[in-house]
Amino acid sequence: MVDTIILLAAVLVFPGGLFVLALGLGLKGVDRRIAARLQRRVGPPLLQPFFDLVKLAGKRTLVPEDACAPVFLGAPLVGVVAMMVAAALIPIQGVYTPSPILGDLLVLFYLMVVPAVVLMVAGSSSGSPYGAIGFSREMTMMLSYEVPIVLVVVAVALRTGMGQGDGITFSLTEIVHYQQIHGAFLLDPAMWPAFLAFLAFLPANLGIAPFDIPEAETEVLEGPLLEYSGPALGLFKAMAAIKTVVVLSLGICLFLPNAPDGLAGLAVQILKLLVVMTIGMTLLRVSLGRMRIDQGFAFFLKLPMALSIAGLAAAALV
Amino acid sequence: MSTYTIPVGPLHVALEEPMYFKVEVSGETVVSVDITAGHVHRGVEYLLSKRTIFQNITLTERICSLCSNSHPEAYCMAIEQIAGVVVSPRGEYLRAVADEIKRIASHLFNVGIMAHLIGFESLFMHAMEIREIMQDVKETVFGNRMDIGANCIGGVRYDLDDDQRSWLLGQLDRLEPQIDELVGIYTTNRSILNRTQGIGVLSPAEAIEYAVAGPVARASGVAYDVRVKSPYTAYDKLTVEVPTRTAGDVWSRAMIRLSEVKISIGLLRRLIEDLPDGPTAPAERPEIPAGEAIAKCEAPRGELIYYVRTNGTNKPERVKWRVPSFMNWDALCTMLKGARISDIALIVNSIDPCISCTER
Amino acid sequence: MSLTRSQIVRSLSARSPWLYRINAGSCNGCDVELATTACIPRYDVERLGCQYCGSPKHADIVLITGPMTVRVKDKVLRLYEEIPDPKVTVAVGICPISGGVFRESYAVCGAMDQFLPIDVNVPGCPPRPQAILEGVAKAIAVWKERL
Amino acid sequence: MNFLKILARNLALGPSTDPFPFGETFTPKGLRGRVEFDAENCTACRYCEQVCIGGAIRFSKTPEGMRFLLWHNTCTFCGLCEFYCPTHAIHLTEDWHLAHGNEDKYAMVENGLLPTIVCTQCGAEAIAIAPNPTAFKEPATEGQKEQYRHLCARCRRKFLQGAL
Amino acid sequence: MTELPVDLEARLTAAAPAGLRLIQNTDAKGVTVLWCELADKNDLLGVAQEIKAVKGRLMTISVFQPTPPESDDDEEEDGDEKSDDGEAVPPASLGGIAIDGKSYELAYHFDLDGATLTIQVFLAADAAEVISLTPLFRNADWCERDYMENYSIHVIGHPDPRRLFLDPSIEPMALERLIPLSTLVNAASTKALWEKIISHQSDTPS
Repeated sequence: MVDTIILLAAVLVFPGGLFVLALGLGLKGVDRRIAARLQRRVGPPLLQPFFDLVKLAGKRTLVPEDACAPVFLGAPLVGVVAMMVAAALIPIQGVYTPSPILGDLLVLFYLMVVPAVVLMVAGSSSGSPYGAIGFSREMTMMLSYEVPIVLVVVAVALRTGMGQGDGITFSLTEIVHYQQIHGAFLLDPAMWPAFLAFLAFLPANLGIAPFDIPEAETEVLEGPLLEYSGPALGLFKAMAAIKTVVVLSLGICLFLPNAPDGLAGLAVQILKLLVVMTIGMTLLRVSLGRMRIDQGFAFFLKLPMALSIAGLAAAALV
Repeated sequence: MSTYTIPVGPLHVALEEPMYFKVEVSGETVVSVDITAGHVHRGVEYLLSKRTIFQNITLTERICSLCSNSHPEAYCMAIEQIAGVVVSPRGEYLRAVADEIKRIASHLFNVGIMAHLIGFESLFMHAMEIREIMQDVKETVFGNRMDIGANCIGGVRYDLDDDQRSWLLGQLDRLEPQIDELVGIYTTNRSILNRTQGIGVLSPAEAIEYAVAGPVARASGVAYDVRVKSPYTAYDKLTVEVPTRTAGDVWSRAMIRLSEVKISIGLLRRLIEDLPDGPTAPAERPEIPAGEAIAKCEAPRGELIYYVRTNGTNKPERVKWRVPSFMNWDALCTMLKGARISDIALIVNSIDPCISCTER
Repeated sequence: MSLTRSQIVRSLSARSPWLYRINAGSCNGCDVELATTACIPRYDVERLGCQYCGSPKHADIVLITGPMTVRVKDKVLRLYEEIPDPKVTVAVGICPISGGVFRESYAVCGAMDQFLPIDVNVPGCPPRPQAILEGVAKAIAVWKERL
Repeated sequence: MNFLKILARNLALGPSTDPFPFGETFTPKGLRGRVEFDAENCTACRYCEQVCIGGAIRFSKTPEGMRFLLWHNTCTFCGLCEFYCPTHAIHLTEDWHLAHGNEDKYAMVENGLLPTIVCTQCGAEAIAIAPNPTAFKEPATEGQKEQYRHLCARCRRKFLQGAL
Repeated sequence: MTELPVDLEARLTAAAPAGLRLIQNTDAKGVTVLWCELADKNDLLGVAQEIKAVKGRLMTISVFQPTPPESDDDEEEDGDEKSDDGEAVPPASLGGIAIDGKSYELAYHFDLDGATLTIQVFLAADAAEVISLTPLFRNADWCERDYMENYSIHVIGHPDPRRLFLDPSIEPMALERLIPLSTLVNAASTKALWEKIISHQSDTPS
């Protein structure tokens, strides 16, 4: 009973649920503000993503005639829940250790696919040709970045497992623990190729330039989100915000989890999130244009693929 | 793979104006394009023959705001031919000044929008901020940021005093290094090059077949510029360089426009420095007899031709014009064939389509 | 209590007006100025919490330009219907307000408020970006009342 | 990556955003904004009405006199009226604050009246108009202009011929 | 600068057996404008072929119905600039087609390396047919569609005679119908508008 309550709290309040949502929206606000400064603008208030969400919550949701309503409306809900669970899966060094019941890296990995799947479902259920194009693009992008990220994760798991002497481990808690003792993988030259591959995965998974292809406003309007409105659209925005935190936290977990205990640990975590976001997302999206879908696909088949293979080899051999 | 049809437009965010394409695609590749035109058809030709010759100065300006100096300029030139009015040298120089200012602003807008379509918002904003220099020039010298109202029958409505001339030259000095930098970015930035090179190609032979005009023609190797081939206003006293490229792709068209911005800055300097003294426009409203005339000028998008017929009344009998986008637009069918969905907006934008000009 | 909460929600929501523009056959002057107003650092509508959206379903404030040509009339009306309530409509430039210089043409339907409710007018040909911003600010005030 | 240089510069320079609507903005001299009509100088030649493409200007005869109306909601602010006005009776101001609620749509009007007068010479009813400066051989004095304003059409002609 | 083919006049004359009238003007800036009136519309294709042979480019086609000299019907008001009587407008074209307000004048504007050559062809109202130049000049396509929807002229051999700009709900021959008659029943009329403005003015105390 107590376990269940703790689990629910982890998913719904901290570090999942409300906390991760607030954190995600806060990060988004900072991201927009920094981007604005880089473009010589003042930018929106820091709390703008909250305002947007509050507003969307109060608007009406329209379901297009051609759409299947349960699927159309259920998709974003599934996405948000999946992301909340995913957030509860990621340990924060010195602050939070997830219950092993929730699962390990492999479960997290599956959960992280959910948003993309949800977007595909949303796109195909909306009955708009642009939604359909968004769907096919989302699929193409997913196919292209999924293999490198699997290899990166395996590389980290292998490195940890070998360090511990039992082959391979998919427990995030152990990966974090191992690095806390033996030093961050970020400082380990053998892990650099894997880290670089992860950096390439980041914008693709989060739909940021140069890989914002499925949602490209000027090409397919807003792709899968075209037909959404009101609270349902708000759920997508929430999903995206939480996903940002999850993906960035995963990166921190895999490569630089080291932090002190307690509140200081939480502060360090947020600081790391900010730094990784600014470099890995904000700077990227303001300094690059979008790729074409075939270019994006080809890109992932080349550099990140090579890097991730090299990373795996290095993790195993060096 | 089976093909399916997607509608692009008519009210589409990526397009400034309503235009409607039915694009048949196979996967992400365009198989064929059907253009449905007419969304901005406002019947201006009809209205022109219902309004007086003097009202029409402003009406021609409202045909399109991006070429809003070229239309009244060509219209006034045609009326002047009919009425036998000779524009003073100062009036001619000032007309050319207005022409070049509009050209710079128009080209920068197009080049900026190209970055926007690639999703490169920062570069779009950067280009548009540079354009603001020209917008401020228009607002300060003419009183409006788009429809500058420079022309009247027999000359121009505005004048430049010495302070304004030196201020204008100062603005050009501010603009030029920023343009140089912008050219550098468009020449070397991978984001731009990867997306714009080799797409929307129009070969030199096709360019001649479709009789395309302006930067689109020049990017396909056709060195035609009305300012050189049949000079008007002060252009017979200037040397206008005509840049050409041969690749005929989206990128070449953007580069032609950027080169023309540079050339226009040079022309503006010459025009402002050499501005002759004298009146800018005749004191009296001229009488317009019956007659017919043709006037041509180089709008930002290329050759603009006006045919005006009057019958001695205060209303023109027939005013007909042909804008450069008219042919360029038709040529889109060739450029779009085999393109990818993501490139449609880019290719369409690369001809700098003026829908309101074309559909009237 | 519930009153104050709804007031808070309303004032928070009012800080997130999303813009959508409809071109009903304009000469593109107003559209260019709208693009300028919306997208460039000098005017930066994001300060007001605005952002441009690609879908009418996401919109709160609709900016309409152009004299409503016969050809786009149905499309514009359909698009307008797609925008969820509450929404505020701004007519930018004299064409949507009165038909402007194209009034009396066979291809133009004229003043937009015959076909759909207009809340704010921004006259000008085209209005300068600051004037558009002023109109958007007025529209936000109207919108806040409707939330 | 040449663009990073520009981003760094942008960061260093700070926002270039115009403070409007939260603060003052710049308004260039000569901006074409709200139109102002000065009935005192109007010669009722109605050139402005003839050159106005928007049909925004209307002169109409009323018992009180010749009424001038200009509706800003169909005015293109092109300035042709000002350009062709012989006496600068109509001119464009720099006021661009014209945004208004739709309820005020028809109130966006510039009004003017050329009042009906009784001719000081012959007692006929006429409209008070200003003389066109080109009508005088020498620049007219204020007194002459005032006298002219209170004459009927026939007496005006006589006045200009020096017959009065 | 423009260099016209030396044998241009000879070529055109040879291509138009029914006769033509050629006028050439060069302005102070050295820009040449040529006006060439054809007596017979059937010579159009031959002339166009000659122009194509000297690398001419079709710019556009203007069509209208020239008003007869005495018709001042469409001057509704403020007609202070009446045309002089006895004006030298010929009552018929070179080919003898009466200019009665119903016949058509087609002006094909060609560019010859900067010079403008306008070929004028007259069509009688009861024989309003002309051959399409689209097979010869690709860009004649839209020009011809443009005038087909505005005037009741039949273009022989046009590959794609759909409407170009006019909405299907608008009746065809817009320019032909509306310009002489001005039969406009439109909510956007200026008169209705001013009634509203004036009534609003009287409502509000000034």
